[in-house]
Amino acid sequence: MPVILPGQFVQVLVHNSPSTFLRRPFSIHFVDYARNTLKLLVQVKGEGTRHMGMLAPGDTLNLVYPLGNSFSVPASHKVLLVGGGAGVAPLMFMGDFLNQKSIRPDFLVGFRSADEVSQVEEYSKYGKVYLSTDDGSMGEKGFVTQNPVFNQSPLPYDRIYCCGPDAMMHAVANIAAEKGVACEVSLENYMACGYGVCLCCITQTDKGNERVCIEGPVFDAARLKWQSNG
Amino acid sequence: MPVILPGQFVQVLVHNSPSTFLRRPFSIHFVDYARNTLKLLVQVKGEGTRHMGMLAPGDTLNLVYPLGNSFSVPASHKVLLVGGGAGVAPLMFMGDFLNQKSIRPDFLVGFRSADEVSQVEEYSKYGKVYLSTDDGSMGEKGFVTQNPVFNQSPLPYDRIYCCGPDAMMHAVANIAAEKGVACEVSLENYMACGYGVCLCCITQTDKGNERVCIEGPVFDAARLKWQSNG
Amino acid sequence: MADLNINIAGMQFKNPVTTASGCFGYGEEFRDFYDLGLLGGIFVKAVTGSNRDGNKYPRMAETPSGMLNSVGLQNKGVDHFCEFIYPRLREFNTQIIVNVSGSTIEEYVKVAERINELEGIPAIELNISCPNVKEGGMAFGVVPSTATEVTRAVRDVYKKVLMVKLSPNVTSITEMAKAVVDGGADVLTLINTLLGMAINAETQRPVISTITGGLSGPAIKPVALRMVWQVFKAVKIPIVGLGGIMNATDAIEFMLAGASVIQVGTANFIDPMVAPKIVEGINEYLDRHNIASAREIIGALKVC
Amino acid sequence: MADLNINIAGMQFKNPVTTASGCFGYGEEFRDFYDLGLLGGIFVKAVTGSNRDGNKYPRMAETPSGMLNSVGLQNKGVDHFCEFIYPRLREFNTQIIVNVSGSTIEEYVKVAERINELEGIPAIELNISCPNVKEGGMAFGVVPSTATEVTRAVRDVYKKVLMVKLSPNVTSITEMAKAVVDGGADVLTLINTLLGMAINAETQRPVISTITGGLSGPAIKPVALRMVWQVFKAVKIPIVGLGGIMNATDAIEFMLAGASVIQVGTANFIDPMVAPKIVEGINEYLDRHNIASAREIIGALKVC
Ligand SMILES: Cc1cc2nc3c(=O)[nH]c(=O)nc-3n(C[C@H](O)[C@H](O)[C@H](O)COP(=O)(O)OP(=O)(O)OC[C@H]3O[C@@H](n4cnc5c(N)ncnc54)[C@H](O)[C@@H]3O)c2cc1C
Ligand SMILES: Cc1cc2nc3c(=O)[nH]c(=O)nc-3n(C[C@H](O)[C@H](O)[C@H](O)COP(=O)(O)OP(=O)(O)OC[C@H]3O[C@@H](n4cnc5c(N)ncnc54)[C@H](O)[C@@H]3O)c2cc1C
Ligand SMILES: Cc1cc2nc3c(=O)[nH]c(=O)nc-3n(C[C@H](O)[C@H](O)[C@H](O)COP(=O)(O)O)c2cc1C
Ligand SMILES: Cc1cc2nc3c(=O)[nH]c(=O)nc-3n(C[C@H](O)[C@H](O)[C@H](O)COP(=O)(O)O)c2cc1C
Ligand code: FES
Ligand code: FES
Repeated sequence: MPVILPGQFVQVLVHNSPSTFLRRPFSIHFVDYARNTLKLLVQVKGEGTRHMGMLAPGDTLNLVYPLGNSFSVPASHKVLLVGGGAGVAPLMFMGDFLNQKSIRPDFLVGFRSADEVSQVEEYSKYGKVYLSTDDGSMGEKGFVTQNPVFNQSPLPYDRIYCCGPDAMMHAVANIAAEKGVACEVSLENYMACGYGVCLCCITQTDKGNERVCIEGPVFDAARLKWQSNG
Repeated sequence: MPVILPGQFVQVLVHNSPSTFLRRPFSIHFVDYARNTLKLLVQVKGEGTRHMGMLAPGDTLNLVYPLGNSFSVPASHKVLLVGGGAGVAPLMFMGDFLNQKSIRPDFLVGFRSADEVSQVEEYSKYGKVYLSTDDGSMGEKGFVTQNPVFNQSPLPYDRIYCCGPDAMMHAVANIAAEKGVACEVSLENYMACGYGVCLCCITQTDKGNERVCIEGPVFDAARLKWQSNG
Repeated sequence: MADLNINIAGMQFKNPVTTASGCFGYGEEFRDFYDLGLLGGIFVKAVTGSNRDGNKYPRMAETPSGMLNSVGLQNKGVDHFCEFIYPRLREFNTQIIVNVSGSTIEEYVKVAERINELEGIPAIELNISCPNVKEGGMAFGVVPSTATEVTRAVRDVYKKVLMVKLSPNVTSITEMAKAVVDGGADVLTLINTLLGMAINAETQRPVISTITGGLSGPAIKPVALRMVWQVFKAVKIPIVGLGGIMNATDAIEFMLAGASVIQVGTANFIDPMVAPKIVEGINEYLDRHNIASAREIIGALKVC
Repeated sequence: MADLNINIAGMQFKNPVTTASGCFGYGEEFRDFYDLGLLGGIFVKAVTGSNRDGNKYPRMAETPSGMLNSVGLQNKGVDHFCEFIYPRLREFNTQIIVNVSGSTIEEYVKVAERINELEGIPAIELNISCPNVKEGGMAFGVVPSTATEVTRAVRDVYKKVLMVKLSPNVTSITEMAKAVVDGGADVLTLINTLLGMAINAETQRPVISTITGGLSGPAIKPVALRMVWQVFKAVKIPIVGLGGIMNATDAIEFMLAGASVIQVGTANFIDPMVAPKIVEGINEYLDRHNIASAREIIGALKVC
């Protein structure tokens, strides 16, 4: 396997799904170089992911990877990783990566309800875990942005890394900005190619239209003009 | 299962094959009412049949059936069933059907070479089997039309039922006409619907353009104007 | 249960789902599959002035998410239609619309006059867009002035609802739409097939006998939706929309773009039960979105 | 090994396989995947007179066997191209053709004049067919007289090979082809995207920000093949063919229909290695059919 950094993604060719024409992008969830394995965490959304869910052990998958940039390496040890829904995917890899740099991050993960919650014990291997569910069926009730973690003033973090639904990332970025903490978000725009040639995946930043698949998916939240996404 | 007659066919919806848009027609190879089973004999030709070949026991298949007309019930016991390649499919069902009417037909089956030959013992349950292979690796060498069966004069049959490649059926029909034996052929035209509404599958007969899926697939060979097929 | 009734040009459809001409025979073939009374209407196969054998075999080629056909208006002519087919159609408890085709204005007029006499046929669909006949057909549907002319000639003799089916093989579909509105059309049907071609690389020959043919199926849905939307904004008369509709979601997209009624064409070949399933699916959609009537989604696309 | 060389309008292509404008960036992105010297040529992304931000996000919708895009000619303008991109392109061991776009005749002329000065760029491809910009773009490509006019204006200032890329959104592609031949085009490229639309039934909104966009991919292949064939019979200048080419078989179909060179567009998104695979596949096809040179199959469709 090539060198892969947390935040990077793969483009998956979904076989045998008549209505899935383009590849589908997924964050790299975990890389184990020793075992030569790469993990994806895939939430079934439509036909493409439904067909991926039908794959059996031993099936092969055609990937283009690693694509995109990656989360920055933090200068301090005070790091919070925030994820929501399927957006938690890259956090595991980032947690492992930070541990190897002797950083134990805090995790704040949000799900809709208890039955969607997964891998909390896994995260706790890499750092302390805070949990929110929209319906309060597990952890704190409400969105991650309502988690008491964010009530602390000043926030005990020098950097927040965030991935999840657009609205959630935007809200987290706003809190981070208010509290003066640097924040990086990983965007999930619609992509056609994934390697910078179609110009479909753009987001508006302080430099104009940038390609999420090449200049991103990870952006310094302060550089984004959120209104352009969707 | 509904009542099904030999010569009728099914329209198969091929799942999970992105390049297979329309259904695929296949002759009904065998029906076992007692066990509630219906058999198809499918030769892999392109993507649709390739995906059908990947089906596993227990998978479900969406069929529209029974479609088309059927072979006539012969008035005499002197019957020859001629098939070539995947065109042999309906002969097994016809053999069983004739046996139930106390008729033991002769079979003449042709294949490209020995390794394509299949089910000869099965056919012999229903009647005497003559075999041809193009390369002579099994049975008589040459096309079915070159089989010594056809050297007999007069032919010891009152009716020939034939299915296989167009050129083969045409040649058999010519021999039958020469020798004054009634001959029915089962055509395999390209079909869109399979139930008579698109008018794509036509063949020219003495009545003008007829639909192979409704007025056929079985036709009295004497009624066909072969030049129209292909 | 939402209200699925649609009224266009004074015609009542019990739901917006109808079947497209050439893809549903004369309806009878589908009686084995379901009660035709479940449908809003049936557009029967093209009827011409006299018998037509249609084009040579092969008439069909499968293409990515679609198919080409070159049937070429095979039918036994209007006399045969009136005598043998019409009486059987009357039994169906749904709206029956006859697709009228021809090679000359006189032929269109002749067929329309004959159909005008038939009780229980509330409308014709003038097919000025068939790409599969040498003269006439599409030729009328790609030049605004001739489209106006043929529509007007038929309008003069045809007293019931006049629908005109447009060809997508034009630079400006709105110009064509306005041309047939000028000619007196009550309703517009769009779209007919796109002119396409398929080649067998191994034999180095065209796949269908006419070399080019009409492309239908999901492949053309984006083009069809665009044309329905453009025409919806450009003219005031109701639209019957079609082109690649395979399920209720597709049907709803066409209605949002501006279609009052939709037709299901090629999809009937893939699933003979598809049309009543679409009726069901539209109902579910409306209920799920708390929309009381199918009429509310016609042209309701939110674009700001 | 068959002879894959193709010579059109005095330009030498080492094989008929090139990549389509807007689907291959400036080539550099593909250097990680393979040696660009394997290709016959590269048509780089549209260059306009000055910087364009392109359209708003979302710019893409997946459709059956295809996609819609509304990128809208995002690029940094011809000055930036000449200063920063051109020097890097010169390193590639393949033909580099620049896709020239604009909103006015003056803009096309300005860009063409600048590109004319660049050594090692043997041709431009005049894009009078982009459906994704408000003014100009496709407007030039759907009216014969304006197509002639813009072609002639560019012809006057551009001294190398002038290719003109046609829009399929027209009633008569042969009329458009003849119009740009009259204007002085050396080569025709066809086709650009079909104008289409996608709707999200759940949100009741268009999927892309511009409502309508350009349809590409296998869905449009039958239309593209038909247009290449029609134009091949109607004009004498060479054709660069594209529209839905996914593999060598598709490429051969376009050559049989009359294309001398083919472009691979959307397929690059599905398989970044597809273009060199197509070169390989064409070679295998020719060998298997005992055809000595790729030139022999151009327009070789057997139609009798
Ligand atoms: C860089 C990147 C990384 C991603 N990482 C992951 C991951 O690790 N795990 C994961 O489960 N998903 C991830 N996604 C999202 C994933 O790509 C989509 O869920 C998937 O493509 C949906 O495919 P589908 O065919 O199942 O659904 P479709 O049928 O294509 O769509 C189903 C529904 O999901 C919506 N949708 C699809 N794609 C997107 C998108 N990119 N943005 C917003 N809405 C969308 C559609 O609008 C539709 O409503 C990532 C996306 C990007 C761009
Ligand atoms: C009434 C009827 C009964 C049939 N019964 C059987 C059967 O019992 N067993 C069986 O194996 N096959 C049978 N066939 C043929 C079978 O339908 C085709 O082989 C199948 O549709 C090919 O599908 P595909 O997607 O694999 O190939 P495709 O990719 O569609 O085609 C692969 C190749 O096969 C050729 N081909 C495909 N369909 C036909 C056709 N209908 N006529 C001539 N050439 C064709 C194509 O031109 C192409 O060269 C029957 C056809 C008909 C009309
Ligand atoms: C096999 C076939 C035959 C057709 N015959 C006719 C016809 O006779 N008259 C007509 O107006 N349209 C005819 N059409 C066009 C359809 O009515 C419809 O406009 C077109 O197929 C697009 O819709 P679809 O994609 O849902 O099939 C035919 C289409 C097919 C596929
Ligand atoms: C994302 C995208 C961007 C495109 N940009 C351009 C462009 O800048 N200039 C141009 O002439 N064509 C452009 N096109 C059109 C393609 O070059 C090509 O004509 C079209 O996509 C059909 O070919 P295909 O089906 O192989 O993609 C673009 C197409 C796509 C999908
Ligand atoms: S997805 Fe094509 S440029 Fe980003
Ligand atoms: S396949 Fe449609 S009429 Fe026979």
